[in-house]
Amino acid sequence: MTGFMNWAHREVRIGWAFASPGLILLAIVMGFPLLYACLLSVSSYTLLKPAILPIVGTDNFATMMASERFWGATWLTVKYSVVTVACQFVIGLGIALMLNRVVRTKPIYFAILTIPMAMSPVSVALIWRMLLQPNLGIVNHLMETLGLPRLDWLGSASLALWTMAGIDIWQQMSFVVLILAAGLASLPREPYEAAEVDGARGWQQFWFITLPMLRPVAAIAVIIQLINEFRTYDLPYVLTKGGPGTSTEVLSFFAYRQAFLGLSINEGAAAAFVLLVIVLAMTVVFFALLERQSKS
Amino acid sequence: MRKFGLHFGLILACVIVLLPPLWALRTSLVPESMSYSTEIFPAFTLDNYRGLFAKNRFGTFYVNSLIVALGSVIVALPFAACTGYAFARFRTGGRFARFAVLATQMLPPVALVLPAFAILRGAGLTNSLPGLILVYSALNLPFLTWILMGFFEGVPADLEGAAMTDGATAWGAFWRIVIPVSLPGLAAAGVLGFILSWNEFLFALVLSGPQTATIPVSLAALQTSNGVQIAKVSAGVVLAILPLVIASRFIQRFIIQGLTFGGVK
Amino acid sequence: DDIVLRALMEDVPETQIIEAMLPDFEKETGIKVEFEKIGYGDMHDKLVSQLVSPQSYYNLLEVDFLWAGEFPAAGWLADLKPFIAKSNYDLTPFIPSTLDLLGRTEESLQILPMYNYSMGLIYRKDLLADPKLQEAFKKASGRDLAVPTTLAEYVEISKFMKANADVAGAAMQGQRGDPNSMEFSNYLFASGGAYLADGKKVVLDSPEGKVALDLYVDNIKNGAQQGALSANLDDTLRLMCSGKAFSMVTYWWMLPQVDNAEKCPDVAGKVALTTMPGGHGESGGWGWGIPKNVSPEEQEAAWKFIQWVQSKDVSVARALQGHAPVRADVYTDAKVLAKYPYYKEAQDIVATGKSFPIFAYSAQYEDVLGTHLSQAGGGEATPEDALKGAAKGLEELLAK
Amino acid sequence: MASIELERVSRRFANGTYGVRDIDLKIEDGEFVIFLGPSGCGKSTTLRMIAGLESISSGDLRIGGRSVNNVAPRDRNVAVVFQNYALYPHMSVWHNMAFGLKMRGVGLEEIDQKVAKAADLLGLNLLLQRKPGALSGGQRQRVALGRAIVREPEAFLLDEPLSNLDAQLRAEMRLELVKLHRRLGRTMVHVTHDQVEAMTMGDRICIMRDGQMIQTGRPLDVYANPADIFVARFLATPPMNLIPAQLTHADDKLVVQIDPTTHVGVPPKHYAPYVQKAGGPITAGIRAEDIYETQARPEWQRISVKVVAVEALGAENVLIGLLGRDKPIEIQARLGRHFFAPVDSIVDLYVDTEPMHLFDTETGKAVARPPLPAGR
Amino acid sequence: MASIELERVSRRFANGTYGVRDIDLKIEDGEFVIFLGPSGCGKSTTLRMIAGLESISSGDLRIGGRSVNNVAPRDRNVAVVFQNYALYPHMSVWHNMAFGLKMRGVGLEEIDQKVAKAADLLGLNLLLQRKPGALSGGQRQRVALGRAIVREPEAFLLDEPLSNLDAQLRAEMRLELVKLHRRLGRTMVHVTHDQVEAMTMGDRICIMRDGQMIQTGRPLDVYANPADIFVARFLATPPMNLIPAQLTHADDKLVVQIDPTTHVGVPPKHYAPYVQKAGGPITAGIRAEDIYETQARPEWQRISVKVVAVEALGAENVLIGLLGRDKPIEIQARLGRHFFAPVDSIVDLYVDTEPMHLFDTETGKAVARPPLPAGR
Ligand SMILES: Nc1ncnc2c1ncn2[C@@H]1O[C@H](COP(=O)(O)OP(=O)(O)OP(=O)(O)O)[C@@H](O)[C@H]1O
Ligand SMILES: Nc1ncnc2c1ncn2[C@@H]1O[C@H](COP(=O)(O)OP(=O)(O)OP(=O)(O)O)[C@@H](O)[C@H]1O
Ligand SMILES: [Mg+2]
Ligand SMILES: [Mg+2]
Repeated sequence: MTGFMNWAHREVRIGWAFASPGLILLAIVMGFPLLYACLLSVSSYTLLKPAILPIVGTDNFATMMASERFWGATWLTVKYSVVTVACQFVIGLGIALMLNRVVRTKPIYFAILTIPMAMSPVSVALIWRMLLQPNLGIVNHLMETLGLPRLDWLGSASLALWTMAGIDIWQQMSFVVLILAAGLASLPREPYEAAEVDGARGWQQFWFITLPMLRPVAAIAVIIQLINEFRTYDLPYVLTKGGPGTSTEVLSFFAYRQAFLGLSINEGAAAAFVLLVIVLAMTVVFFALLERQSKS
Repeated sequence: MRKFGLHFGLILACVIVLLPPLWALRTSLVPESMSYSTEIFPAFTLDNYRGLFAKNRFGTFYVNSLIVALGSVIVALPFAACTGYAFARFRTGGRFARFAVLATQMLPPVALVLPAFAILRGAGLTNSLPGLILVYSALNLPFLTWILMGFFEGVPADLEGAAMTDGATAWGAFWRIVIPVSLPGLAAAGVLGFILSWNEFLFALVLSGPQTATIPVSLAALQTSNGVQIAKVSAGVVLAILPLVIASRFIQRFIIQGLTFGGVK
Repeated sequence: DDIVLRALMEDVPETQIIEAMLPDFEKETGIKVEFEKIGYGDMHDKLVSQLVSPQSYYNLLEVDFLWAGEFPAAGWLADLKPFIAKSNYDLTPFIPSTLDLLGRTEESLQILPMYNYSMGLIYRKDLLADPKLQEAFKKASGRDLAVPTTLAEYVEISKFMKANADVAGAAMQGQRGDPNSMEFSNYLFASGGAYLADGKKVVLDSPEGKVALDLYVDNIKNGAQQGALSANLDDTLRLMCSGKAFSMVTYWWMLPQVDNAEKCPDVAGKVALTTMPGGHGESGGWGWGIPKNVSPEEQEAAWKFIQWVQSKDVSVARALQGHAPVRADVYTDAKVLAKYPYYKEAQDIVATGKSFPIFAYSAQYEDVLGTHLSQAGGGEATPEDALKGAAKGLEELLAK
Repeated sequence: MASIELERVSRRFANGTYGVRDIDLKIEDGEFVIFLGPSGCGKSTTLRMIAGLESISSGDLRIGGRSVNNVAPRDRNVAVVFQNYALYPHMSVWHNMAFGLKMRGVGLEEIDQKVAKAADLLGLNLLLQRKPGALSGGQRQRVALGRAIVREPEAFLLDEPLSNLDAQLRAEMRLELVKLHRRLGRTMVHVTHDQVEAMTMGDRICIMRDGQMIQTGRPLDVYANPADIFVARFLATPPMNLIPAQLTHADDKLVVQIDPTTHVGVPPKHYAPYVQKAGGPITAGIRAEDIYETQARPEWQRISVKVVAVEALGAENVLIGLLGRDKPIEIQARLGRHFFAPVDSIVDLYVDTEPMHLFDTETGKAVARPPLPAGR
Repeated sequence: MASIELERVSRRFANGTYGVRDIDLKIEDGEFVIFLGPSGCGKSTTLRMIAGLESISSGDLRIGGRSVNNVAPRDRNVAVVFQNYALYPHMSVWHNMAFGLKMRGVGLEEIDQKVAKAADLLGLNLLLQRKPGALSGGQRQRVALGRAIVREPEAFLLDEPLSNLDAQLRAEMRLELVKLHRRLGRTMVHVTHDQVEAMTMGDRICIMRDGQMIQTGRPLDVYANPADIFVARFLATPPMNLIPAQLTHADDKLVVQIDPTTHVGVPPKHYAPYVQKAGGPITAGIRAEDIYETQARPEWQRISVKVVAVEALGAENVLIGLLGRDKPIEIQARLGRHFFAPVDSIVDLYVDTEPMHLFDTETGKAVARPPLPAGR
């Protein structure tokens, strides 16, 4: 229906007229960096030899694919992102739903619940590092007071990733609350009335009415968070530097290492593109699934 | 009685959300050397705030952050609204365009920061707030576009039809009908854009100079080789939260009540 | 146009000390100097983006020894030899190890030492002197409880303290990367091991290396505080300060911070500094450099500044405020010694310090080594494997 | 048991206006009640209060004898056709109709059967997979209706359920609803603006105005004995002709004197109730269908009317004309489809005065007289 | 100039179904056209295509002679009443109505005047500050109507604009629309399901079915001369009685033989067109209003009907009965309001056969005969 094919169609022209300012801005500011990064990923450019040529094609990718740590980081990232996004979504949705049902006290709750997102990830990480400091931190102190064991939150290879995930969920859930609360506010009221008389109980209304109608906005919230999680960098950087061992080395941290520590900007760019492809694939599949489900 | 459970849940969530910032507040008000004390309030001081402004030029960075975050929202939101509208209503560019726009945000910033630095240098925009605003606008654009797209898809198309037969241009219908009806979405997108810029670190680090750094950069500088000045970080965090708390008083008007339709059946 | 020197500086006391003296320099030369202060972790990224571009915003560089391989290799730095020659600058007062650390060669000298961060051992005198502990130690080991002279002794005392004194025997920086590689380097040098022989051949995987790593892992597991594997300098410092640790391996100039009645009332007066047991510790330092991609006038100005700031007078003035000197004549300066008696030990530490391998990928090697150490410390890998991996990683990076 | 009782029920909206005010009404179990009234009089509000969708500001609402002021809609077990349909936009027609059954835990097979049957009835078979967005207005309305009739609730609340259907379909649906009512015997409340629906479907008709209940009764009773001018005019198309006049009593005759030259006599059998009003102003109400073109009965009275227009409706013609000379009054008459007269001509018409009503000019209330039998 | 021409215009939806298929229609400038057809036949789609709100899949649409397939709605200068109202939810009633004027750059004072006038007409004066969410269904519809009539566009496109209004208001509005049309002389297209609106308001009536245009013509012409069974039934309430029969030719008489004992004769003046069908099956169409309870004219023919029900509508009674004995056929007759007969009794009724139609049983098309004059 759309595309350049029927340029004659008024709607198509209007559509492009609306879309183009944003697309142009994006192309101007992000277009060059993107192309450049793309070029880097197939070039021999390193900080020590900053020359694009010779183009080495897929060598950089091959180098990475051969590295065990790369695959470890990839798997870790997928696992981490899926878990954090799922938790954020579930918790965020729960909170947004509860928010949607209160009236007078809503502004207060809302103001409080969105506080975490006003803190930059670096400071969030620093604050949590303080809280979770194993010997002096308040959390372990409380745990001890409560008769629980002191935990080595960030120093244990099995726990560190999930500690980080918890912190991440704590912060990012507020974005989900924000978007979903707005989404809920813009839903029409009529179907709920119909559902009420049709005998749907609270959770049934949620499942059969709210969720499907919220789907477009909710899906977007999920995707945006997924992208953000895939690119998580600040948290491991401040909290663990990827350790202990490689237990919190996520892909974007890996890419950073490759580019700035390894001085191989080209391999860093290649790692970044691998990340892009994974996220993009997940996004597309996610939407395809949603669409299929909403059709049936 | 049903409300009781509701409030219980919300209060619980608030407590969990609030404890770390509260502890940061507490830490910001005690001397650095006692920041790790397990006592609730071992001593009181405002030195951290004073030091932040006096020694770390936090005031300048705070204003920078405000300018950059607001500026990028003011620039990005209209662009994103238009593009999102085109995607939602006219399916412009089809699925490809949608995903292509989003894909620009899927690269980790690490991969983009050097080239971005290069072009901004070329344009003489490094080390300047407009440069940062421009970059943040572009960084925000895809997310805001998608969010608004989701909201615009919920607006009945007949409303625009009505406006257009009433003599509005496509633009008029968008501006006078779709935008007001989508206020919750715009408010959410605006906040999101603000926050993304407010918290962005890597681009701010590389693109800014001593006069143009932002809050995250200045707070990150408090991790020194002599240790982390956590009390000052806490003070910075507390101050960084303020704009959102103030703004949320206004934002929630839109997000909270939304608009009841009744325009179409 | 008046030339303005712009430098990206780490936000630490050294920088602040110099910053306070900048007006003097401006009065003297008419050259204005601006410091932009950020955290260490962010400096490299920010500098690199400037140095790869056609013209750098910063025309005076503060260079960490870890970059002393990379920056020259990338060709970002101007050679200082011509400047030294032209101005007849005398290098002899500089402690040789501080110059070596920064990658000086026969042909060129691109970085001039600025200050030094060699590592030594800070320990609790009071715990060593505790009669009950002395008795217990004697019973357990048959020896007297005293300042350790070998690495093995140190680890033994560390474990003993943990078991008996209700403190961590060592506040260890086990966080992957810079913290644990630096700390381990001390263990390595202390046990007589080395990374490289003859500057090229990797000898890390040696019996000495094995001893060092075994002791390191032993200490992490049995002597160090809880959470050592995630701890960085900040954590260890606070731990030491709170009196919950017996010792820490750290930069020598950290002593006044711990030995500070206001900041660390619990341990002030009870701590002392010594060279790393075994005689050699890890040595590091910062230097000054001049970027290639700035105008000759700026380079001239930058050299003027470097001369000035590293002159004896200014160095002494700096030292009196806590500067960690790189010139021998400052350590022996009477005023300095009067104020800081421990500078005698410090000079030893600096002089005996050995260096982490300096080459283009030093920073990455820290990460590689750090990963293996972290895995060994966490029990994910055996010390043998970790050592082999670390050696192999070094070989690979050297070959790159 | 689903009798519905409203006792001084009011609904005050957030902006302070009343949608409904102090309504009293008792609907028996199994009764079929029609709500009729001008736009904005509170019909939907009342219905929605019964369904539990609109909170009750004051008064008491009982269903099956139990006060339900605070009972959730789903626990009232009613089915509603909303005036604005309120379809589930994200569900197919099938799911829209099946939803209520699913929620009540009905088995899938039974749902399938019931939905198929309703779809059949409503002519929606081919649309079951469509979403409401891809339906025409009438199709949407049928889905809304289908959603209600698949269920077997205690009561049906139908808010103008047939307004967007074509005449033929409307006739069919009317019949189906009546059949449904007979078959299930459930209480039904039906809001309509359609004369035919109002007159034929219900046991009782409730006429509302400005948030209040004006008159209730069997349809033909109300038609024959309107309580006031409002009801009289409202319950007919074309509406009843209302003619300001003087009621004069002379020569033992009671005469409605429209102007010096125009009058109609009151039938003698109505003298008794009306005589008290004699000598004063009165408003005479004559239905359009009580005016004929020929004098079929002797007691019918001749009037002369100046033709303004003749509207041909196909099956019949409506004459619009002016009665009286000084201050002519517009009246309408339903005449045969063959009737025709040129504009501005004067025609003689004949009035059957027996069903004529007299109303108090000031209060608008009907002057009481023994009720006419229905059908008159 | 706002003639509207559709030339083989089709609208195919995303799911592949056609809303409208190959429609040809020419609406003259200033004409008042009624669209009539069963639910889902494509009336709204056609209207929306004219307004430019629905894209045209194939064919050509011209307004004022100019092809407008790709002209923006605003440049067509039409006013639309949407079937679903499409009110601006965030604007008050006043702003809803003023919006179109504002967009056309009308001065504030004039807007104020026009809106006030329209509000007056529509009885919305007191609601001008309300938002649509706080209005009743009928009030919303009036706002939608008001939004269209405040403007003076080239053409009005009204999609069931009166469906949710009460009878009285509907009658008033009908009149106002006709007046508006007279005053402005603008083209008007009006979709309706209301018999009275269809017959009285328009110059021409267009009957649609399944996305196609079946018959157009002056209302009474179409009523008198339906093209086929569909139109015949559709354009009347109660619908035309269709009686399967044999057309026999005996004794020089043409007789519609319904069953061995029941028949009606064809009026002699129609012998010529009908005789060709003699000896075969035929469907006779007799309108409900052509059946009388008394024989007023000699040529009316008696039939015996078994009473199924008598529906009293107040102004008239509709008898539903069975005609014929072997395979009785249900027929309806519109009788006087005084008519009554017990269920299952047999009554004699009289058929005016002159307007009777004969249809080909197979194709459903009317057997051609010279058109009857309108009003018959
Ligand atoms: N978006 C759509 N996708 C698919 N089919 C559609 C869509 N919109 C309408 N239709 C179908 O097109 C046909 C014509 O629809 P239209 O709305 O024109 O009917 P209508 O004549 O106005 O009916 P009504 O009197 O019920 O309003 C209907 O059968 C409808 O189901
Ligand atoms: N949310 C509201 N706030 C304020 N007034 C309202 C609200 N909803 C309805 N009203 C008013 O209450 C009155 C009754 O509305 P209701 O919907 O019951 O009318 P109705 O009889 O159904 O009319 P219609 O036949 O037009 O649908 C109307 O005058 C309307 O304007
Ligand atoms: Mg209503
Ligand atoms: Mg329609």
